[in-house]
Amino acid sequence: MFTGQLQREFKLLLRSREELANPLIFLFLALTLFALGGGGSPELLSAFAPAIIWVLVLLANLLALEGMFRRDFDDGSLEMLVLLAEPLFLPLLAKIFMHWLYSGLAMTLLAPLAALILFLPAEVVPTLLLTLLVGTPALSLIGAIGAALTVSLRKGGVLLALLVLPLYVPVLIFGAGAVSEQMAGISNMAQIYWLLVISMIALTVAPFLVAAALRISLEQ
Amino acid sequence: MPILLTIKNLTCIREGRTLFRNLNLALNSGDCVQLTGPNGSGKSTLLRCVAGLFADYSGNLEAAPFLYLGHKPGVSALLTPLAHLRWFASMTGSTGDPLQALARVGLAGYEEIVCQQMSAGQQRRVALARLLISDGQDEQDAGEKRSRPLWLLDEPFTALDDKGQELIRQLLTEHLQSGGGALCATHQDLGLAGSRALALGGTT
Amino acid sequence: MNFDSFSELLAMGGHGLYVWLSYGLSLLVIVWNVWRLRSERRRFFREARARLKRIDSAADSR
Amino acid sequence: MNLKTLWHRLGSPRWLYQMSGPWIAVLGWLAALLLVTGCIWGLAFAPADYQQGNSFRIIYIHVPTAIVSQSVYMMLGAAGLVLLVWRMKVADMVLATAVPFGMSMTALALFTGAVWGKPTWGTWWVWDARTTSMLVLLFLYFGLYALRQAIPRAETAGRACAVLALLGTINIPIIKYSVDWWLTLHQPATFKITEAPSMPPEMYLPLLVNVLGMYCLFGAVVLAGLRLEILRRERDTQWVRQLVEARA
Repeated sequence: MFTGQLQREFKLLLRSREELANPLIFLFLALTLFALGGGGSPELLSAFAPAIIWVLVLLANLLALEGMFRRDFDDGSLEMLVLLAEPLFLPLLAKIFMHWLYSGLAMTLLAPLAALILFLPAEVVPTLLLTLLVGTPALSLIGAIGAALTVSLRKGGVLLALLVLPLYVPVLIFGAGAVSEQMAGISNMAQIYWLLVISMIALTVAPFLVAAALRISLEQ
Repeated sequence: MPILLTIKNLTCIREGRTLFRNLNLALNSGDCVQLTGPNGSGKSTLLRCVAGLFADYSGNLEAAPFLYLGHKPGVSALLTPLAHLRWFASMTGSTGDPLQALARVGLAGYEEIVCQQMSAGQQRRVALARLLISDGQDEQDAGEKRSRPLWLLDEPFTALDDKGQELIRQLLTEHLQSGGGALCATHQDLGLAGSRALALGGTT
Repeated sequence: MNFDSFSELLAMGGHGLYVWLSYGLSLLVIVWNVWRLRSERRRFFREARARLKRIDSAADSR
Repeated sequence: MNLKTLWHRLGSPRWLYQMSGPWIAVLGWLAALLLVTGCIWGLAFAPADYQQGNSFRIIYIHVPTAIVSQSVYMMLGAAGLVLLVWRMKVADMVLATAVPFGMSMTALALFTGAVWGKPTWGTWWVWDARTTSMLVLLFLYFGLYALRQAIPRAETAGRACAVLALLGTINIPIIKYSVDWWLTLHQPATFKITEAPSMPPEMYLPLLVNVLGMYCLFGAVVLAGLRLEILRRERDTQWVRQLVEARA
């Protein structure tokens, strides 16, 4: 059931390739704007680089979230999925995993480039990648709950941001904090473990809350 | 004869309007119940209650495993009919042959065309193919093999031409003969031998 | 009383503006919460009466 | 009355409506009495702080609102759980009516904190652990409020908010911890404001009175909102009709 859904999502993704790149383009566009707005000063930019990269990853993730269930809801596939799949959390996990692949993982892979633009010291880049790799699953999982709650609403976009961003606060703090500490030369394993813990809690709780939220959203 | 659906004292009040009160219904295998009634009388809501998509009711509901076909065809615009049916099969574990089913609903040759490029009627036909593969194709002993004997159809004739409507009647007839049952909301004449009508919204 | 005069109470040792601003706004928020519920209750009864009237007159005319 | 019958009666809107009437009056007047006593006591009779002078008197309104706003969110999480698991309508009504109250109290706590900070530490805003988690809490309240406003059907909105409240309640300890950790990263612990033991009784007793008063106010507001929601949802029943006609 997991693989069946994964295949479907993959096919859908292939058919909408042009949308796929949008969050990534947004990420780099916003990075460029930051560099331009900051006057291009290497010291300033590198001091803020962990925060800028993490905040933009949050926002790009959010951008990709809106489409997570929207299309399926509009054409009725979501209704079918909820009725047919038993247990429901398996295909939902497949959907969330797919979202993570093209937002979280893709951004992790592109993060060295972002680090380059913002003059982040090279020795910190592995830490940045590690925090992104461990932290972004939590973003996709928590975000999926928000996406499921707002899927039936026509103008769900801003509302989704309002619901989800406060819940992203711990991930941002630990993620950006770990990189900053590394820059200051302090041990940062605790933060990375915390990111791992948050992702694990999200992994156990989110699929059920997403399933509940979808059932609620379909009730109309 | 196995009972496929029992509704006991079902009451549903939506937005302060009583859609139905103390509704009772028993649907055996081989039965088809047609839901009629004016717009807004609760036909769709009743079907959604039975399907479990709407839980804000009181009363008792017991339904056999079912297949629900709602207002929206449930077909992703970006998938091909074949991919859609394969996904459906992976969710339900049904073993019917997708190619054969698509041929039956008149979509032979359209298997690999993205649904986006099809007409609304053709997309409805893809949805009908779902009914076929969930049943399995082996006609001789289909009666025992039906994994989802209850069909819940909400306005199945929407967007279909004469041939398509005839197809639904055929599918329903075969389904009922092999021991299935159906609850069907439509304004059109079903023209089936074993069909009863249940009128909603008669009381004001 | 901790203050010698009423004007000293108002002055709060030079911090009067801050203290009285906080207390004033708090009073406002509490009153708003109570007022909101009261007015909505009144509005419910007003609208429910009008609705009952409409329903009754619709029943009479039939 | 034993617990089980109480549980069943909580499911009966009419019983709840009739029971809550006197309770609102009792809690409301108690709240008024306690809050007026506490405020006058705190403003005029409690001794001034030897370091902060008189600006510390804001504590008597700041701390109770902060405490109540956090308890309200915890209660929203509990109500959400009850609604999702047992589908009790009362929980939905509590969820609907407590959000504006909690939101206004959180905003008030943030505002009084800022006004307190200016004369005491010379700045309106500090990114310290308490203020930051209160700010996030305010955003969580905004989310709950906006979600309810956005969903047209009341029952759907209630259950969607229940999921969100539950999620927020799971998240609050993590937010608190992360913010605490973050504070130690950026600046050493500057001040601990509300350490009770260092306070003499004549300073903390008014605080206690005000905290109690706030809880009473909270109870009264929630019950009053509950009554209103009951009326709205039962407007077609015989007893509400009689009530409406009796008031005409």
